[in-house]
Amino acid sequence: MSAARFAVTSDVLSLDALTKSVMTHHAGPVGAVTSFLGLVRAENLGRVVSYLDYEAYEPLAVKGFSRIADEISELWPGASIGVHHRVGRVDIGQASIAIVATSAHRADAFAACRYAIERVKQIAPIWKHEHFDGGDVWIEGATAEPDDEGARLEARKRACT
Amino acid sequence: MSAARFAVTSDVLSLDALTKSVMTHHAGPVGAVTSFLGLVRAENLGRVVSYLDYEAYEPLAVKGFSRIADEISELWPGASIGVHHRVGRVDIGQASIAIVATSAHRADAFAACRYAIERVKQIAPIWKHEHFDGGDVWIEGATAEPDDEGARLEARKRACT
Amino acid sequence: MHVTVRLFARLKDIAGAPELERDVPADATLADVWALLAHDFPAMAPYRGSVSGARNAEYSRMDAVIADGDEIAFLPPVSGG
Amino acid sequence: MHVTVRLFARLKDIAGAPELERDVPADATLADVWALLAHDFPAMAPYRGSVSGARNAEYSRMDAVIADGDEIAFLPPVSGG
Repeated sequence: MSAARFAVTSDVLSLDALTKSVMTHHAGPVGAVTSFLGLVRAENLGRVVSYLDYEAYEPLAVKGFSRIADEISELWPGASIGVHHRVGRVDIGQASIAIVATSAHRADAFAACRYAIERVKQIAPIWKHEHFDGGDVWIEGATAEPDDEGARLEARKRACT
Repeated sequence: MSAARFAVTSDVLSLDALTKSVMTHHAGPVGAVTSFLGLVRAENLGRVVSYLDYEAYEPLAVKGFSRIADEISELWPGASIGVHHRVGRVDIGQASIAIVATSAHRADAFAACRYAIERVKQIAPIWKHEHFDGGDVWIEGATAEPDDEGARLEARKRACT
Repeated sequence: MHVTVRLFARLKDIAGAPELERDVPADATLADVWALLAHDFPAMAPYRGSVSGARNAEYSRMDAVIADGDEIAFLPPVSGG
Repeated sequence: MHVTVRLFARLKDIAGAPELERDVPADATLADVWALLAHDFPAMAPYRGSVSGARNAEYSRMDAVIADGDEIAFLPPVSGG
């Protein structure tokens, strides 16, 4: 596992490694660390899922994570994040994404972590290919528009700020 | 480290061990895992902190964590949590508390994790003895009133639901 | 009746001990035990409005009647997390 | 001018390849490249309203003018996380 704060990888994700890289980067005092792991579920919309296969436009995905971190620094000065996302086959129960947020106080650490996952889902060029009992389907979510102010506001709203 | 979901311990906290115990307990599908770590900061209210010494009324603290988990099950059916809290000396940068929340979807996992830390601060019979440059002081926060509806509402508000 | 009283944080420091033994009349409440302590340790008196009570490791109202052998605890405002 | 076009997810499946090469006139925009693809692969046409463009691994407006040798990418609605 790379020690980079932002990565797209086919390795199993390690919250521990990601936390270390965020803590190393973080300059100010840290009193709160929050994390989010997205796990592959065995069921989706009534389909029995076998596994997911993630594809990414890697350089743009990594830049997207970095961009989200910049947005967070503006919204919550002193908060830092790291994001690792899997590509390739991810089995049921495994983590497809890990996010870690640090801040002096808990309110900002929670907000930053939640905002980060909302923004990843909005703008990261990553696609989920679902293999289920009986077939496979590309999941299509949001049209990626990094500069869309409405999407950013929606992410802030979900982050509760 | 105990594999219990709710524990007061003088051992270094392990998010990994806590996550395992919550996942083992969790009955339904898990698509989201959130966590919170509270770290001891080197500075508090302008004081240079040397370390914290935590004291707990252990059996009631563990029951309190379990009570908070029950409140969460009512608020967000399908969400589970685990809470481990240190007692004794906790050095700067170490975690005094670890909370893990699991749920099928991320909104509930974030809400459950945030609600849990707010409620721990409101009702867990645990006290922080701050040793700082020049002295020491017992930190006194909230009067513990587990049945106080106002406090519960405040915790829900902070959990953004 | 005989009760064990557990004290924490500042209350423990004021009493100079984490645990005290007290004899109390039948039908005594937690508030009565608290009054005994506040008498013995006047520095505890200011905590009257902010202290929480527990009986046998369960939170308890201060007007709850206690039984012989109970473990009573008085909890100053908490600061975990 | 010559550009490399990268395609992902369903668009890649429709094209049958993750990467295509195309010759385009000077002053061509991303939208022009998209029009070429939609012509070659009619099944891509419905993505017109939901596709995002990128130029040299940066998000780009569809009306941006491209340069010789650019790597253009078309991104269907994303579903990471």
